[in-house]
Amino acid sequence: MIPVEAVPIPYTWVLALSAVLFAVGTLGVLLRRNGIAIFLSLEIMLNSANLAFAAFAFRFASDHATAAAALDGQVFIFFVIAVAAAEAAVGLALFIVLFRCKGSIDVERANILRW
Amino acid sequence: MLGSLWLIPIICLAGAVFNLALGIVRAPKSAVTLVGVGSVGASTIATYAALWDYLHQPAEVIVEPYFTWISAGVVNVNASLQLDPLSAVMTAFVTLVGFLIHVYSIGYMHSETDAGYARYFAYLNLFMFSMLLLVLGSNLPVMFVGWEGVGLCSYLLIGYYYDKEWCAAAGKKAFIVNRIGDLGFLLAIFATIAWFHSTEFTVIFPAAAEHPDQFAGAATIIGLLLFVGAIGKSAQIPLYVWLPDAMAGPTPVSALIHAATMVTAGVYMVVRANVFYRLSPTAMLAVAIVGGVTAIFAATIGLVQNDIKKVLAYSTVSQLGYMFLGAGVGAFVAAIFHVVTHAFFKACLFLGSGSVIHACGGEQDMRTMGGLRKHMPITYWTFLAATLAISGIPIFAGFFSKDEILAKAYEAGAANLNGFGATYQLLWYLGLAGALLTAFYMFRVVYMTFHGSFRGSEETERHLHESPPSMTGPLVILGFLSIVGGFFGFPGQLFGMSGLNLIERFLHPIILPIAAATHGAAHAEHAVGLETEWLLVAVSVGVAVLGIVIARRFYLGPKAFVLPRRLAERLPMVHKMLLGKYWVDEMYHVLIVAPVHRMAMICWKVIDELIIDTLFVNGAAFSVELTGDLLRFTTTGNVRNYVLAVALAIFALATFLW
Amino acid sequence: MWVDLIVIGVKLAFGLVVLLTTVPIMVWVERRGSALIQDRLGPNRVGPLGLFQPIVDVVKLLAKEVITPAGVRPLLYILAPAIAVIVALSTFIAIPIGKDSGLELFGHAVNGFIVAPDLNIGLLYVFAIASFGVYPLLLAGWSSDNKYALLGGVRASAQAISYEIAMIIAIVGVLMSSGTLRLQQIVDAQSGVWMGFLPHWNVFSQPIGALIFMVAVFAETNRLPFDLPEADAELVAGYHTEYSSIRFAAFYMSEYLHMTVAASLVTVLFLGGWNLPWIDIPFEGWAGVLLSMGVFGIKVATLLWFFVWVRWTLPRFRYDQLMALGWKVMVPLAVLNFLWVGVAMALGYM
Amino acid sequence: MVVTIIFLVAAAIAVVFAVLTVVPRDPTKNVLSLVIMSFAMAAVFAILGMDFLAAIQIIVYSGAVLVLFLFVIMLLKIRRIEALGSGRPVQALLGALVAAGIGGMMLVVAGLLLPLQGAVLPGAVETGTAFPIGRALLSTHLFAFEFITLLLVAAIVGAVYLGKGEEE
Repeated sequence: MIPVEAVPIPYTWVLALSAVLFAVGTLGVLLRRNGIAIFLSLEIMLNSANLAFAAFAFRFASDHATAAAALDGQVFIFFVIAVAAAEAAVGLALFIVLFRCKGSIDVERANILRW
Repeated sequence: MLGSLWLIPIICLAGAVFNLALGIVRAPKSAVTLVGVGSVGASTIATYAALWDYLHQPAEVIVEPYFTWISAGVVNVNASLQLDPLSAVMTAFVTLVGFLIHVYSIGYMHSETDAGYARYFAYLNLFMFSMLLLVLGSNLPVMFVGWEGVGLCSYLLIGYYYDKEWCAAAGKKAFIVNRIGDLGFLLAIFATIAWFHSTEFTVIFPAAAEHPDQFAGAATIIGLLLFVGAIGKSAQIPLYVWLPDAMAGPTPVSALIHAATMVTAGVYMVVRANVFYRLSPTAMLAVAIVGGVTAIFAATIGLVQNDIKKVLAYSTVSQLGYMFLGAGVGAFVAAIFHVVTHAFFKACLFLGSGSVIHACGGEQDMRTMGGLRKHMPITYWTFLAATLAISGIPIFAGFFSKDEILAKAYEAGAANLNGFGATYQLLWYLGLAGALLTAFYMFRVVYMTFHGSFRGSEETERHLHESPPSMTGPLVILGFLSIVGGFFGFPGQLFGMSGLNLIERFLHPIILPIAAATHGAAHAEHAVGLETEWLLVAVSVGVAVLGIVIARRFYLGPKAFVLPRRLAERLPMVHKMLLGKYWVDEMYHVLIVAPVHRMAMICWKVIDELIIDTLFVNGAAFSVELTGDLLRFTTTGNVRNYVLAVALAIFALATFLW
Repeated sequence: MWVDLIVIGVKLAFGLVVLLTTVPIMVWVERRGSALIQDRLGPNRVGPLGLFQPIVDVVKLLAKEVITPAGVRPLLYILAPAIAVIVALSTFIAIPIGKDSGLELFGHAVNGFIVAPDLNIGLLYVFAIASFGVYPLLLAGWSSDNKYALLGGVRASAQAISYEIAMIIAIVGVLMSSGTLRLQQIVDAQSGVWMGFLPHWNVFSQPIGALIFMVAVFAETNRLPFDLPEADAELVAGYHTEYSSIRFAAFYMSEYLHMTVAASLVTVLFLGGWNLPWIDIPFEGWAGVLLSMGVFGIKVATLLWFFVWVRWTLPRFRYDQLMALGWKVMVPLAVLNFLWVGVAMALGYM
Repeated sequence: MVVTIIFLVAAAIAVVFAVLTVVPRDPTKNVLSLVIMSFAMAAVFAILGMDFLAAIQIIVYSGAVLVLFLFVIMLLKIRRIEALGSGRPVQALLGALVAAGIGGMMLVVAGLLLPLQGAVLPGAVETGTAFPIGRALLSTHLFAFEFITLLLVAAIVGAVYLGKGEEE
């Protein structure tokens, strides 16, 4: 592994990466109609959020005083990943049910809950 | 018993609760009787035990606080009871008369259903509890609880035959009219708190007595407000109208509540607050005028009533007027003395009338009675004794008390009390006229009911009988008390032995001395000479005898009923006016009830139904519905639209917070 | 810097060679072994005892025409076998095949032929890469445009995910008792004697965990009795039905590579790595390193033979039986093992 | 220098494959692109010294979640999906604008933070390995950790119930 002391990367780069990924994910969520594609875009958004956590955790790890905060950031990423896993399980099950009912997982087809 | 005064009212409350439970389980009458009468009996015994202790100890006022009831800011109200001469006298006769009337009720109510019987005794016990709380309470709020409690029981018992509409209406009338007075009482409590930061009798009265200048204005306001309460409860002009209607209740109730005890609560309150009245000539004069006018006013109505209980009701109003007249002229002890004697003879009269009604199978119209003397001798003799007492014939109880009030009124006029001498003089004349009328209408009742020949149906005549011992027993006791009760207040001063006036001596401590004489409203003692006093006695006795003689002329002998009829034909307007009770009820209806009713209709139809219901409630609901109708088109059912909306919102929020 | 890169390159080459060498050997062992078990001769014409048979096979496979059936998804179809081999090889680089006793070559630490010797998340790395093993199967099945292939791929993914759970819970016991994710330290923790008479190998202290891990390894490598993704009686050849020539060879190879990696992992985690039973040897110097590698190799070879033995002995499970076993038996047993280790540690027995 | 290059390469891979996750009309390719993006993420984590998260990222995302995606795609036989931005043009236009807006805003924030602190040269605080994270999970964040287990159980039960369907 690369030693911790020698990482000459500004944490804002990581933030910027996170921003780009978030935009891409948002785009997918808003523009896709297929349920699984929307879900994938959602995963991109979650990853980008994780990256933002990681950026600040990285920034805080540089100092003993804020090391606890850095740890908290990583723990949060861990939790986000766990939640994403749970979400994927339930979400995909839902899409299977939706497919059984509608014969498609186009979310625009599941629109009977309206006025 | 001192130290556990709370037992006296609580026993009655327990009896009430027990009786209600017995009524629910439809227990037999014997059990209800045991609980209902037993509890009051126990309470009576407890009272006299406490009084015995009280008389054998030096303290004049005993206050027993039990717990803090209200604690708010400067106000700290304890639930506490107080035993002093005044409450001792009140408690003594309330429990005694109450017990006798409970006993009487056993016989009178025996034809009721089991549940109704239990209900009756539960209410009656509850009334005893409230009444004892009223007279024993050591501060205005506790007294107010009792005050409201007796009002409630009065309402419940007037409407005892609630399946008859006019009974229920009478109950409501009593309750509502009493509310007007209660408002005065409540305001008086607030005023007391405002001025004295306390409601304890042992605090406020000495404070006022010690600083008369400081509290003169307060005394006027509080005194007048308290008197408003007293007017309502004690059926004085203009709030007397409920009492005649209250006769719709069972007769023992009329005797206990509407003659002997509850209606005298107003007098008790005024006497209790005598310090305020003596500090305030205005309030005192108001009490005297209302009392005196009511005395003659009610007596005139009583002249022509044919319903035996109605006559007694107006008589009660009239006698209460005398009591207030007494209080108004500074004869507070005499007022209480009259309360006690009146309790004896009026209870006896009511119970006697109840016995008569019982015998006549519920008939109350005196025109269909007559000659009952031979059928029910015990009732007759006790009734006669009480009638003599109320008429003011010497040695009978009423003579001593009423005569003392009239004498004091005359004294007040002669001594120019508070500078209102002429007014007091006029009031004395009114009182005297009232005495004449009292003797007349009471003997009218006696002659119409017990003398002559029976004027009812034969069917009824065959059923005429003397009442059972449970009814005649109390009658005898009360009749006896009507004869001898007056000697407690034997006017010893007439014979130069003022020590003989036991009640005067006993109650003297409650008339607190006023510190500075600047507001010297003290009663005009010895303002007139001994000769004048004897003369006054002679005049009042003469007036009473005159009344009896006229009644005899009018209603006895072969020419009975001829004279009164001719008189009525001669003065049709007057007769009609008296028969119509001066049309006060009708006037109230036009002036108060109808406008209030119309205002209520406006509130209902316009304010409630139109503005609140239609405009506000339904309008709000309609606007919500309309908004919903419009907004629901945003519910497209398409998840993508929602997601887009969320994203837009996030973007907008982020922009806003930038 | 450059020397470092050279050393790394040499080690990679060494690992590659070792690993790739095992494949033909295993092919031969499998064929001869099955023949032995089924009481027949097996390959015996090419070379002594048919030893050159695998070489001939390889030549044949490489020389055949590369057929891309119509209707496949070209990119995925070609990627799938490549990923299979890459995954198998990547896993191996973190596995310590011998003791790192501080050897130096030209003034540089060589860490006993291990490519990534001291990964602080070593075990997690291994599982992270191994969890990729299911992709080639899935992709092959999907891109082949063949229902048998698709069924094989779907079976493979469900099976892999199901058994991974039991496997990882079983590993937790090992992690607890050794207190580290570094594979070398896990091996070191298994030296010495346990309870006075047993080698301090995890297979003795956590027999349930070892059993579950073994069973799960069979499932993960799609070997009998869990070879449902291939299941030649039902699915022709499962996910690689449409593959031929070198692409088929890649799948074939990856299966044996997986077996080798799995056997190495079992050795590291449960069989004490290069530790000898009852004998404590310091494994110092070049001789020590070679000795440790030898011990490790013997254990791996034994395990590989066990794989072969099981394959030709047990029948195939039905699919519902497979799932029932995985979820209803393996997972609870793994939790039991986990509990056992916790209790034993709390009581000081481990 | 080498690290910076690796980071930039990883970032570039992440962005490119994120786009490839969103754009193509073959769901399998979408998923596989996300797998590669996930690898790039793991690489970034590793560069930032978060070894444990890198491993978890691969195990959970690539090893489990995305396999599930593939599995479902194969189960439902989705071969081709609609083109990006098909449907109502307003939705597509607004969506693109909002996505660009949010992303742009975040980028601006990152840019604004840049002058505050240049290149970070962290001290020797090791926070990325299993040991400190495990310690934090089982002490400071114990409640959340236990709660996550509850969430996962609920998710399992829910998924099983939903997947089971109506047939009884």
